[in-house]
Amino acid sequence: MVEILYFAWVRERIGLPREQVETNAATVADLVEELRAREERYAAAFADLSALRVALDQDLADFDASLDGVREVAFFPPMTGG
Amino acid sequence: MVEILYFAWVRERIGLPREQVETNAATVADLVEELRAREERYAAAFADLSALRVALDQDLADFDASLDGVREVAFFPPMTGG
Amino acid sequence: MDIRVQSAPFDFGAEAGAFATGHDNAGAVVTFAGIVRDDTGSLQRMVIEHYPGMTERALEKIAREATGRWDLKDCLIIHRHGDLAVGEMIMMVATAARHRKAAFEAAEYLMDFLKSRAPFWKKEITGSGTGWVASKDEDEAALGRWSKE
Amino acid sequence: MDIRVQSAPFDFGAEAGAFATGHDNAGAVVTFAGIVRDDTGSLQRMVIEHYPGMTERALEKIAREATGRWDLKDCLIIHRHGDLAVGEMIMMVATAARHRKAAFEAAEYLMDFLKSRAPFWKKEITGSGTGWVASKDEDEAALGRWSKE
Repeated sequence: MVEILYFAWVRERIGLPREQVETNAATVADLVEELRAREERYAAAFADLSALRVALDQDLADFDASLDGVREVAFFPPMTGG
Repeated sequence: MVEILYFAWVRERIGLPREQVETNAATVADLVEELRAREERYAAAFADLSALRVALDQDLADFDASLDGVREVAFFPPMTGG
Repeated sequence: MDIRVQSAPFDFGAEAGAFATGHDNAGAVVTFAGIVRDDTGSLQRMVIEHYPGMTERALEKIAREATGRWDLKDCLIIHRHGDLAVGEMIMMVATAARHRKAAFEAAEYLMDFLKSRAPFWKKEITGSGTGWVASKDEDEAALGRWSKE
Repeated sequence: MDIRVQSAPFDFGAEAGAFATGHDNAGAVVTFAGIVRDDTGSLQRMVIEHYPGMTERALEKIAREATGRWDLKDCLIIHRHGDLAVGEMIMMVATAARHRKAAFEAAEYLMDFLKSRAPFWKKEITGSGTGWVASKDEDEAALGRWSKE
């Protein structure tokens, strides 16, 4: 079970700020595949991974990173603070 | 007749903040030669021109600059503001 | 080192003034302030979303790295989230070092990393609609300066 | 554009705060403050000599060049002369621009030229004597950055 968080337009496109997901995905990319297969809004949000960033337990990570032991996965667009 | 100003250690070494000088010097370098010939304290102050800067009428200039029309000549060490 | 993430406004002048005093060995203080700018004359307000928890972690990491790299005497980051009007301060950073080069470089480093590595997202609300501010390639490219040295 | 050369102290926080407000199209404000630093623990005070008249001319020229080169919305230079105690502010600059890169670069440009082209000289009074601060080769070298671009 992982907690998935969505921010900015990813949150708006999926329509949820967060959700708990039962998954056996080994990597972030595997998890993305599972989410894409769920519904059109997920497929739309995850259509272009180059426009997305991912954090695992609040640290930036790559899409091929392992989910082993991870409790919190966050998907969001490139940051625009400052 | 030009007004000559001295700042920082040049002022201290010569012992004057400013003086009026009657000169026919064509360039700053010529004026420096005249000053050096005056007294030991001038010779000491102008011993090493690479340690000095000159301004003509309040604009930085080179030692080979002409004194034609110049009313105010200032000698000082490299600046250390900021 | 002081990191603050808050929705409330802050007083840039008071923060800058307080930061600049009391560091006897810091000869140089640099501050940066980011302000909501209206380029088109149609911006009504800005909304800044962030990732509570990760934001503080990311800013602390960036501040720690800058402090070590330039031997800073002190550094400060304040970043707001939520609703902001045009002309309001979005954020500020401040650095104190012995010399100006270190203070300037560290402040630019903080800004470059904060911009692309801290989880904030800006949304613009204009008369004709809303839109997320797009990240700029030049912001990502700016990070390259700090790995080459 | 505001240039002030004065012996009186100034309030850095108040100046920075006032400068940072009221520029609707400036998204970025950078300030620098220079403070009397005591590296050895023996500095009693600092005396800054300047060349009245030329100082203002030189600072105005530097500020005008920076304003044109980076399309600044505003810039401010305050520099003190006379007697200063350890920890007192010697001077400050501030720049306002649309983007942070311009504001940072312009502030560094102002500092680099002010340091080597404005007629100020620092004298340190310590427990064991007095001495004029020597100029640094690196300060003159810093100017090279701005001619290459």
